[in-house]
Amino acid sequence: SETTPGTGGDTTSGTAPKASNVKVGLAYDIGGRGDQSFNDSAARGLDKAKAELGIEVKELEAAAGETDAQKEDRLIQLAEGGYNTILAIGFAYEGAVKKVAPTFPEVKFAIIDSEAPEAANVANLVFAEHEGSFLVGAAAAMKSTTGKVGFIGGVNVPLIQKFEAGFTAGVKAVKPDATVDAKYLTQPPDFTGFNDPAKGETAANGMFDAGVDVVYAAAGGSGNGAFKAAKAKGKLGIGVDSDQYNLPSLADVKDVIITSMVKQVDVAVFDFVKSVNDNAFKSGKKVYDLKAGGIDYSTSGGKVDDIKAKLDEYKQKIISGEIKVPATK
Amino acid sequence: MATQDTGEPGGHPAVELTGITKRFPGVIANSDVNIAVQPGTVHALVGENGAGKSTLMKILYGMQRPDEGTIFVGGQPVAFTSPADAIKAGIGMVHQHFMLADNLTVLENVVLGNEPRSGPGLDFDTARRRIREISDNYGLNIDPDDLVDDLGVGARQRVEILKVLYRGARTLILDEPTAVLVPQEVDELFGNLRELKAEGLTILFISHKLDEVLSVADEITVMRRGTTVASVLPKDVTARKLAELMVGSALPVPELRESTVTDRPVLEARGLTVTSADGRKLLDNVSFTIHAGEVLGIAGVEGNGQAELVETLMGIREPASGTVHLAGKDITRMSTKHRRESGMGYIPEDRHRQGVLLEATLWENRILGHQTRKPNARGLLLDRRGARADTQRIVEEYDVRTPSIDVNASALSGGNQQKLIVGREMSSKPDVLIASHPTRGVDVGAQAAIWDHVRRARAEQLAVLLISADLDELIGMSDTLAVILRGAIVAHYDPATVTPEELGSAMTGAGREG
Amino acid sequence: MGRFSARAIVLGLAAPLGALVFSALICAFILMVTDHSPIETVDAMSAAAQRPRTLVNSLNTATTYYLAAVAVAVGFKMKLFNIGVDGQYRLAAMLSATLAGAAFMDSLPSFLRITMTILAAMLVGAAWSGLAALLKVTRGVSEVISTIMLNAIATYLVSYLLNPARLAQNVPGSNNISTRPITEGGRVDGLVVTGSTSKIFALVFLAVAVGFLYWFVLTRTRFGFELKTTGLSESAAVASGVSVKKMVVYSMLISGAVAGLVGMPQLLGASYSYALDFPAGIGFTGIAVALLGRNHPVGMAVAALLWGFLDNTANSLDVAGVPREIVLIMQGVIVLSVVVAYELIRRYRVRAEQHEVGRALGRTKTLEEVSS
Amino acid sequence: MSAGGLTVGMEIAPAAKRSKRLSPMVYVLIAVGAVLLLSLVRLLADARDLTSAGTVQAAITAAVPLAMAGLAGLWSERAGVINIGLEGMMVLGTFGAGYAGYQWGPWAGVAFGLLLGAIGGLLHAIATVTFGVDHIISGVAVNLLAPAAALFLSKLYFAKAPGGGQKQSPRVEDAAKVSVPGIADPLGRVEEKGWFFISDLAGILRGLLTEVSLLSVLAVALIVGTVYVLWRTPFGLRLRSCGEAPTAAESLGVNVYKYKYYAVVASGAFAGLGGAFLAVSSGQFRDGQTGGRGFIGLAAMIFGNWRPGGLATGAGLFGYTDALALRGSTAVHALLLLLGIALMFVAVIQFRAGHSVLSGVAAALGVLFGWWYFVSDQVPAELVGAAPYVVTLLVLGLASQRLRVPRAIGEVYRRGEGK
Ligand SMILES: Nc1ncnc2c1ncn2[C@@H]1O[C@H](COP(=O)(O)OP(=O)(O)OP(=O)(O)O)[C@@H](O)[C@H]1O
Ligand SMILES: Nc1ncnc2c1ncn2[C@@H]1O[C@H](COP(=O)(O)OP(=O)(O)OP(=O)(O)O)[C@@H](O)[C@H]1O
Ligand SMILES: [Mg+2]
Ligand SMILES: [Mg+2]
Repeated sequence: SETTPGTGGDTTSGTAPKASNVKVGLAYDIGGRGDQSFNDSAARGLDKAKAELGIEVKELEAAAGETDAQKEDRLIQLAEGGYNTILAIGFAYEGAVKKVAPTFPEVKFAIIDSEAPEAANVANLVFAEHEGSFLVGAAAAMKSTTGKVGFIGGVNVPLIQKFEAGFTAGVKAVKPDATVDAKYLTQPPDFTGFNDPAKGETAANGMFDAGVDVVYAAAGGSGNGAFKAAKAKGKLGIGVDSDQYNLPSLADVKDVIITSMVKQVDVAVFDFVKSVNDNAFKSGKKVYDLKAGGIDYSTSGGKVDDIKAKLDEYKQKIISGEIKVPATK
Repeated sequence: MATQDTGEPGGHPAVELTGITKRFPGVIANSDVNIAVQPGTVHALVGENGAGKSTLMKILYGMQRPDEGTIFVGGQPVAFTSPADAIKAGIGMVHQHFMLADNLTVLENVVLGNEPRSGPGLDFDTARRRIREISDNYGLNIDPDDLVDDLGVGARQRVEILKVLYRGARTLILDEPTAVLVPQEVDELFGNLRELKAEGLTILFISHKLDEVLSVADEITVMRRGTTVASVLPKDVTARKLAELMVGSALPVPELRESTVTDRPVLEARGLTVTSADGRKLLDNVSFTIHAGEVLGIAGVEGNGQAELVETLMGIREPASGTVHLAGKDITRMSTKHRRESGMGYIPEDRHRQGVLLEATLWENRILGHQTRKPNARGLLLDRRGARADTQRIVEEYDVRTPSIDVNASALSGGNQQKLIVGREMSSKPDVLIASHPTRGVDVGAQAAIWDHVRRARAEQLAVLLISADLDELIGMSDTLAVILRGAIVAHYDPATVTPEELGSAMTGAGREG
Repeated sequence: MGRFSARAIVLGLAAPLGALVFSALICAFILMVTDHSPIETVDAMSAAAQRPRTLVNSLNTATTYYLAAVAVAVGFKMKLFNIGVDGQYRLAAMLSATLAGAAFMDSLPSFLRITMTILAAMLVGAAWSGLAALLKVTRGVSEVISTIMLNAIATYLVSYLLNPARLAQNVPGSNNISTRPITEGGRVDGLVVTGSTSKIFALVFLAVAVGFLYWFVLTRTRFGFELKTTGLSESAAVASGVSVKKMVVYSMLISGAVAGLVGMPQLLGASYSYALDFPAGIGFTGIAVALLGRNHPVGMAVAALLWGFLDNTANSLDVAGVPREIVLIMQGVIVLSVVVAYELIRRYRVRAEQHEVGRALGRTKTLEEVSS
Repeated sequence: MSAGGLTVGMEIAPAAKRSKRLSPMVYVLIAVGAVLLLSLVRLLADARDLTSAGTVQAAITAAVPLAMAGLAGLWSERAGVINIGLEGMMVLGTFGAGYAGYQWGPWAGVAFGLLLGAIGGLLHAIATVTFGVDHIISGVAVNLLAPAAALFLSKLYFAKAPGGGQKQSPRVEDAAKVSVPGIADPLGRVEEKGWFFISDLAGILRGLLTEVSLLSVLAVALIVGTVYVLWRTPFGLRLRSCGEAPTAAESLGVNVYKYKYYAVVASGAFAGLGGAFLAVSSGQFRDGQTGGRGFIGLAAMIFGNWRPGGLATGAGLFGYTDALALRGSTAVHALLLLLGIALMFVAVIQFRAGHSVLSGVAAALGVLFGWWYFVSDQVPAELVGAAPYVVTLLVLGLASQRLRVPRAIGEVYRRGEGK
């Protein structure tokens, strides 16, 4: 059978709409489906594509500490298994895509978060996380009464540094004299910083004790600890990747989450699959930024309703290019 | 608390073993053994190494289960599945090797498995009181709060006896309790035993020292190759006769025939002082000279600095002051390896810990300590073939009983391991041999062989430092005798004239130089 | 003991084979209980075993595992527990990658570049483990703790250095960050296998050489003898003139130097730079492989190959819809059941040996003799 | 390679006489001295966080799972069984806590974590005690098996649970927090003042006495309970005797197998508790959540010389430094000064004790840290997290190592075969 754990059955049966000849293979980054974050977002897009387009899918997962060769093998197995549309989730796949794509010219590849592999059959889907982070930074500055806000990064890697850069710029844009307290929970290759709520809580508490009153947690699952701390101390938090206010696993702390920096990997995934399905595949870089709607801030819970107008103003300025958000510190 | 003796004496033996057979893989340790021990007597059990004495006692104590046979206690048949059962039946055992946890206090060692309680906790006060009581009653002189690590051998032995008495045992098994004691301590122990006997306790006593056996036992059972070969009364036999019963041949005697001592000094220690980490003097200004062809015997109660002396001579320990000279050359700072290469042979006191690698083959054990020299090495490489050939030679010359040189040393009995060690140390033709307890726990045959080899090497100008707890061996094998007490050499004796008793009192500090 | 009787061979094979079968049964049981098909699992695995690419990848993975295992085993042989192989190889790979990628290296002859890179890695690995050795011999600090601490410190040190402001650079168009890539002449070309896109690491020969050296040093040299002696009995080693402190230092340094090699096949044969995604955690796998292979040069090779193969079947299992965790479970069960099997066989052997000794001594009486 | 490793370099304690035990007064003096030093550095470096209530609370939270892992190691190793599988058993504990915790509340989670940890311990006991497998091998196998099993089960049970995922459980409610009533505000006010010593003391006390999770209270109770059970009861005596001299214990009728089983299963249970504490206090089970805490716990136990007080100190030291590093980098910068001063103290003490080389090393390091403090404004962010590891190594390297390893540790015991 082609059933993959957690994907809920064979797509050719049931209520799915007309069958398509597109077969999608998706290779997750470490963490895989169920990480409630980056990979899950991709999974949502895939699920949507499956439901709406009636395609067949196969999901594979990366293991911690594996080599490029093993990632290549994963992509090749998909390609050889007849999956003609392959998504590689995460920049860790850039080497593998670079190597595998040319050997399967008839297969369409997409890689998230990397511009590096360039080929006629590769789409590079990248996000402007710094732009979204700028907006939540602005929100943080507006909501802060102490003029001190915090940034908690899961692991100290350039991707997360990009979040920090945008966030800081957003804070400064609103309150030039506000300070940003930044903290990374672990250093690579120790990636437990994305999975250690206890550390997130301690770091957040430290910030709150130092006068910070809004914390942006770009730390995967560790962010849960930060929200817990915020809730206990009556402070505010900002979520990341998906609209964390609406995540069932955060239901008990959702009232401290004023907004989230939404990175719509699901949109990118769905768009890509759809483009292949519609024979409209385009290779090369596609930037999901504020303008393209791949990045946004969320408003669930209504905690930013009062400043929504100002935030949207910033959003427009970024879209129009009036504000250029730095992507590095 | 254990129950008191189960049965009324009423004519029954205190314990009786009938038809006991115990097989180990490849060995029948006991076969159809029959012994009856009358209540209120001291019953001795003798036999050579491996005769099956300890096994039999372990069976009686519930540590081993017999394959066949029955045990009666006070006339009742019993089946022990663990020492706990034996303890309940009033049997206690002092083992051949100390059964003490060094890092626990005397109190903890004594009450273990039989603790007085108050609520869920251990009732330390009651335990302390009871131990003091027993200690006072039998003059054992034991402080319950001492750490066992701090105790000497004699005191440990007394703790072992205390453990048994604490459990209210009516029948005591003592497996070679005197092996490590000096004569005075032995006398004290025997005094204790007589007192116990007077109170109606029954004692089973194992020893290789036949005159002791004759002096303390009421009845003697002799074992050979796993079976009882005779049961005799002390008045009917002599030590010589007993030995013949044991081995079927005459008892060897440690003696040096003619003096081979020269005036060429080989090993000289001058003012050696060694201090412990906490500043105590373990060796106190020790000086001596051993000449070629001379055996210097060191007598002393264990723990008086012998181990430290040997380690300092071998370069394992650094002296705080003093020097060691080998053939006139100062070797005080030389490494152990270098000393060995310069002609020092070493038979360590604890063969299992220091002498052999139990989990390595005999030929690898041949290399041990001689790994830099012919025939074991060529340059930086091992010469496996050379080592194997030489091991074969040692096995033959020294009568090491083994099926092959490829078995692990652990498969050999203690005596055979020791013969291998002696053979190894002799093969490098050393100028000096440091021999610590070279025949401890070795049976009479092997003992004689080892003495023979030492004698022969001495005739070829070997200088020997001999340390032994066996005073007969010391007196018989030495050209000169020194007594060590609390790290200092306190007396010198001429082995030709000294008696074990004189030596013994010097060792305990009771006597002064004669 | 090096005896090659028929019985010894049968016994030697019985343990690992029995254990493999046993672990397969356990895993089949787990799969069935959780509604997965063991047959499909076996199918997927055997399909993987026929795919050249999987085999090449397995061999390559095994190469690094093997080096890590040897590094661990050098310590184990004398009862030193070097948990720090992980930190040692990561630090070594990072710093030697920096050296190998440095601009001035471009002009040097290829052989020299590669040799310098490898030597640098060995030196760094040895220096890092040397810290643990130093702490142990001078201060008695347990190497278990110090290497755990040094692993973590290595992580922080690497991430401090792997920074555009220091020894690294951002990878253009990517979120990765890496040392300057090694140019053509500094790489070690792999061996091409038909049917596989991956090449066999040429440094597999380095691993073989290391294994051979390990065997040779351990069994044929005085040093190896002293090392083993120390492991079997510290007190006997001291009495026989071995300086245990020196042995601790030497074996830790050797262990660290070999650990330094762990990252080389990947660095010089595939990655060409040290980046965020350089494989981590191989040191811990090395421990398992060394234990499984009983510190024996050939045993560890077999264990490394098995481990590498299992790792590389995970994708195939995933494709077949079998949860990939089953591989990890299988690895754990194999380690346990192999050692249990070895223990049972060892007990049997000891008995047999005592039997032999007993017979040779003429102590053994047969039952007939006893009864007659 | 079964036994407990080489003894080389260790100063084997020369039979520590009981009379040398420090009196409670000395401990109080040491504690006061430490607070004085912290207070001084806090003033000099203007790093409030060194003695703030928040730091102390965070230190406790971080230390508790480590201490439980250390306690787990203690139980096992005191009975002679090396337990390197703590990490795996902790993982089982986190899973168990997630599984039961989200359904039936935090205390059910704790109980279930304990149970699963105990199962891990049982596996280790079967392998090492019954089958005589080398303790390290068995531990490594547990470390391989347990996380795989936890993940396998997590996919099975949490993927479809509301709010759960393939690698995480749904939310678990935290255990209640308690405070000594009426002291939080006054202490808080004193802490605010920034007075030398007094404010620091107030901060520390406030951290220790307010908003304390019941889990931490339970952990302290378990440490004290362990002291009682292992050192004051017949059960504990028997258990320890199996780690010191199993054959002697056997000869007195103690069933060594049984006590080793108790010890190793208890060890698993404690490790499981550590994992459960982690999961419950952070609100859920997550794959990979333990992040090596089992190993750190083991290190804390060795650091603490196989004693409950010692391992608590080790866990506390680690937790404290970890908390400082996670909470903010100014405190870590101040830590440089603290280390510099403390090392100078050590140098003086060691010099007077006649250890001139050690004294020199300490002084050199002290100068180095002091210099680093004065030439920099902060410790590079990438290095801040290394603080707990560096401090632990420094303490180990400069304190004298009078290790007292249970004598029969790592040995494979077989009934009736002892010497
Ligand atoms: N646990 C065991 N397993 C196998 N064989 C054993 C075991 N214990 C003893 N034996 C064998 O049983 C025989 C009798 O051993 P035992 O220890 O009873 O001798 P012994 O008379 O006490 O000797 P010694 O005078 O040396 O103490 C030995 O030769 C030995 O081979
Ligand atoms: N636990 C055991 N398992 C197997 N064999 C044993 C065991 N204990 C003793 N033996 C065997 O018993 C024999 C003698 O053992 P024992 O320990 O009594 O030797 P020994 O001559 O008394 O020397 P020592 O007491 O000084 O070690 C040896 O052959 C040994 O193989
Ligand atoms: Mg005996
Ligand atoms: Mg004996």
